[in-house]
Amino acid sequence: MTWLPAASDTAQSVDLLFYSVLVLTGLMTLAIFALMIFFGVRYRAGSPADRTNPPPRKKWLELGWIFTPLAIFIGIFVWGAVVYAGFYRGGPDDAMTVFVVGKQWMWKAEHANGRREIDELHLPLGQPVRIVLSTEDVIHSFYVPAFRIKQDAVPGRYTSIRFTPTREGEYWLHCAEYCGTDHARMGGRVVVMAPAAFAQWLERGNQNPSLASQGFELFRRLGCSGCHVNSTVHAPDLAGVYGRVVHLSDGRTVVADEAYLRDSILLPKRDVVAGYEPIMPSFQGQLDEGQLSALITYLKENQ
Amino acid sequence: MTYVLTWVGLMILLALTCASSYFPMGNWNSVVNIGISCAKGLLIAVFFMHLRHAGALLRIVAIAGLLWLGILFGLSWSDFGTRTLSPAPWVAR
Amino acid sequence: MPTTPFDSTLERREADLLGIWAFLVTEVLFFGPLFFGYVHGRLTHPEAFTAGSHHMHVVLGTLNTAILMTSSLTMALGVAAARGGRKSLRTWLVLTALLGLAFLGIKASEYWMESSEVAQASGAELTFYFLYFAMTGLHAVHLTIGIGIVAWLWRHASRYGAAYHSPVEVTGIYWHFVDVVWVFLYPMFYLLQRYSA
Amino acid sequence: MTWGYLGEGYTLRSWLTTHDHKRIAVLYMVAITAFFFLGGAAAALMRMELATPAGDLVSANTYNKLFTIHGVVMVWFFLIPSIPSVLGNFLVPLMIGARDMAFPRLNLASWYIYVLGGLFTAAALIAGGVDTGWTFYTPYSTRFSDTNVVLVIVGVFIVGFSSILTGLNIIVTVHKLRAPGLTWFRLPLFIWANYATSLILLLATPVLAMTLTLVALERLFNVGIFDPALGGDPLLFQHLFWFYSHPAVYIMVLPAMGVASEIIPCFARRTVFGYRFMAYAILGIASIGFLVWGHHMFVSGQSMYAGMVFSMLSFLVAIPSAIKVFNWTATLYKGSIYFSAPMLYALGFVGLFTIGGMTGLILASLALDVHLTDTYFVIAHFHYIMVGGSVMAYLGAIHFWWPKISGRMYPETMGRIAALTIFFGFNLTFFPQYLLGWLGMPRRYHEYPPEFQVLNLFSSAGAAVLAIGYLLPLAYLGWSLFYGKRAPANPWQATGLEWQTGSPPPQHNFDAEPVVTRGPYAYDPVR
Repeated sequence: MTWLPAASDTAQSVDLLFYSVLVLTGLMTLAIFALMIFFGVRYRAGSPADRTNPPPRKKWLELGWIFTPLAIFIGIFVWGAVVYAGFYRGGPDDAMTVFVVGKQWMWKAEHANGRREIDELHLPLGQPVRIVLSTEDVIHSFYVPAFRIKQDAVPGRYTSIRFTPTREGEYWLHCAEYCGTDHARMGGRVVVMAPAAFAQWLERGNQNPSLASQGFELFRRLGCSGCHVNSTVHAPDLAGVYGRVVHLSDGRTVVADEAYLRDSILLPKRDVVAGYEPIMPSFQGQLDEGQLSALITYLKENQ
Repeated sequence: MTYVLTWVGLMILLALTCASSYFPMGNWNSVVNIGISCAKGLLIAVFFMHLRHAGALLRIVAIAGLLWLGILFGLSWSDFGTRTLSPAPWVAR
Repeated sequence: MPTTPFDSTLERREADLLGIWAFLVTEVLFFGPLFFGYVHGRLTHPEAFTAGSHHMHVVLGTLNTAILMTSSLTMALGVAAARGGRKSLRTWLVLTALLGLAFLGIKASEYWMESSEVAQASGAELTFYFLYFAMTGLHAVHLTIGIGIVAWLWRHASRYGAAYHSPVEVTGIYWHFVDVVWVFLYPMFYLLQRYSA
Repeated sequence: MTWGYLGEGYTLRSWLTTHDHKRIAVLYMVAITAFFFLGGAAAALMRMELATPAGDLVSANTYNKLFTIHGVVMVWFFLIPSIPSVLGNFLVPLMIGARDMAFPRLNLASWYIYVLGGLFTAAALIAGGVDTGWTFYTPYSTRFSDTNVVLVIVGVFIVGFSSILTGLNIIVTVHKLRAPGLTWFRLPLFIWANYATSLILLLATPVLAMTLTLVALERLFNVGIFDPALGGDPLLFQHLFWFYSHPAVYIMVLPAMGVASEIIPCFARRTVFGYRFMAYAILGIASIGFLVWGHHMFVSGQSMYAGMVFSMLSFLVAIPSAIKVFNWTATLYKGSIYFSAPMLYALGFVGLFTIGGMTGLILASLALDVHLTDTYFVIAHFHYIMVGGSVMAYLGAIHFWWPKISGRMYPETMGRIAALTIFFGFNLTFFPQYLLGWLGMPRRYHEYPPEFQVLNLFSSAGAAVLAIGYLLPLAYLGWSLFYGKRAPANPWQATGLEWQTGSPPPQHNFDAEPVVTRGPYAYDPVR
């Protein structure tokens, strides 16, 4: 029965929190059990213990055991929330982004340079990584026990989680949200390698074009360039759109982030840019998650 | 007869809400609509449903349902309302 | 029939009132998820909901609201008549049932007229139509049950007088609840940005 | 020695058309016992499958159907009705000095609705089962599962109304039918617990009914508010589902707390410690229980801020439970404790509920929940509270009020043996699952990595002992119906109103209208 390795920065802080809360609650539990056994033995029926006027209530004792646990609980809550925020708040932005798409009963990962793998994920040691999750069918959950991280992939939007592998080796990858027949078989391996070995591995393997170039190819094939690139059709110019503040026709202003780009592709009539007609067709169902993230990466890098 | 008066009040409020939707007031339209609907609901509850001289227990029960709906809407707003605050998944720059 | 667990009819009436009000709490929460879906849909897809709302027949909707509120009036007068033991209880009950049926008639015609538009709705507008049919449909079912109970009361009207009238009162409260639900449904579906229709 | 309400009629018709709350309670007891063993059988099969890492006993699909039926049957057909509908129906009128529930006919209708819901769920089971898990998460339940989801949703929808009617009945009865002199703070804590449970039943169950209807509609006409392609959001379902399902777990545990608050003072021969705080704690659990549902969704894509709000509120809801555990322990102080079978069950309940509660704290903390949610740690946590807590308290209550229900005494030694077997079997089954959870074994897994086999073997062995433990009471309680000693009116010298009438009590409960002059637990310690 091997003990669970702590292979990421979050793992260490989660372990510390877990063992301290375990010790605390364990002591409280043992104290209650000891009291119950002690009272059970001391005051068992027929024992000669002194039973004069058993106290029906003790104000200060009862208030004490309300506010003491409350203080302890608030402490545990704050500690847990701080560590939790580390998973999501954007840390130093040198995090390497890996797109992972959950599909019924397999994980498809794709690195920024287009290197693809199924049910496998190679990560460099010591480099913060952000996993961006999406799913093509039901809800899956990307769970690596050794890193103590878990994040559901929800259909219709992106979710992400951020951590830094700190130990080389192979660790289990599981799907933690029930997703059908082979939910139990939907998993694989996460391999943490030395940065040099990882860079070399990234270059080898099936050489498909980088994500951005795939995005550009889609941008032409699906006819986006027909309207959005110097054409007669009155459509917003998309060069450098990522990060810009966009004024919408109904007066709202939105920052053009990934969610906005994604929604504009799938549900164009929802956030129409001011001064334009809602004539753009929806691409709902024509693009799978992998192609969608490729297109969005292209729009991001087409500064 | 208080009932007939209540009915007249309801009719006026109906006309008001219908008319108000023809003035472009942006978000205020739905605020006015909800306000008038609450007013109508209150009128019906107090006069027609005899909450006026009903005991405190019945009044609490009447409010409990709406209060619990408020919990559902309020606390889930803490999720839907703040989804845009936390940075988008890819925020890099 | 076992003896009722109560000592006096007064005690029984209080229990019946508490019972119906507790039941109305469950009804409010039964409609809850639909309102929740509506609010979420409205906030995330305002333009689709507005478009859907413009396909609605405002005149019929407003007329229906007026009809239902009038039926609330006749029901309230019926309950007052029952309390006073007056014979006019029967007429008020008949009026209430007829107004209810009128409401259902208009609703049915609306459904028939709108069914053609639903065919080519898509995306969030389809959700608007789904919520419209689900909520007004559920409301119509409750109204039909209400009309059934009023008809049953009408047949046994002779039984109710100053001494024993809690069934009429309970039905009255249920009827008014159904009216209040419609009061909220009406602006939600019919009056979305009418100015830009 | 007349047979009281049992002697009022021996034909099947007299049982199936009764308006007597005591007979309806017995009807419920029979029905939920059948469902308990159905759910238990599914659990036994699952534990046998999990004895080996490879999925070799049953196919993946069958395993998924097994844990779904185990979940659906145990939650809606055993745990939720167990104490409110069986003991609540039987004891609430007796404990407050009333002749019957406020709406007797509604009470009988509630049982028939329960049976109808049961038939639908059984039909779904026979027609090939359902594999969405008892949580019915969309979009799997609405678009991807090809099993008969709609049939089981109709079953659960119907049984939901049965518990709404029971809740309505209990609330109106407690408000309107208390004996003269019985003020609110003279009510036994069992009544407080059932009253608070009924509040939750009334305020939460309708939301589940509508949510499941929306799932069924989306499945049949693929239109609805949960499908992202139609502008919906799968998290809408999770919010609505858990808005019901967390208060539902308090529906399951609150009555068990009421039972413990009755048994422990009786066998410690002293009044409960801090009666007022206990009553307020019950109401506290019922109300704060509605604010914490988001802790089921920390990693489900819910926003970070919502996670923090729900985590804080989840720590708050732990306070009233902590108060109750401390008070039960303090009730033993300076008492004269007699370890009868009900007392063993009650003390077992307090112990196991404490472990369950403490691990609940661990899960409420955000960072730990990211690692531990959807693993066997969560399975162990809620089984400690549901099986270790509610089922132990239910069995303790059945033994404590058996003289009142059946007019017979159960065999004491057999009762104690069964209690200890269940306690031992339970711990052997579920404690290893805490370790499995920490080591990262996800839940609802039909196959698992080989290194988890040893712990799973312990768990499966424990399940066998637990199964035997549950069969024992069925055997000797059945035996006691015919050969058990005749029960006196008050075998335990307890102080509740229900002990002042005969056992089994006559149909109209009390010959003379009882008048209450003192508080509930007026025990004098020296016996």
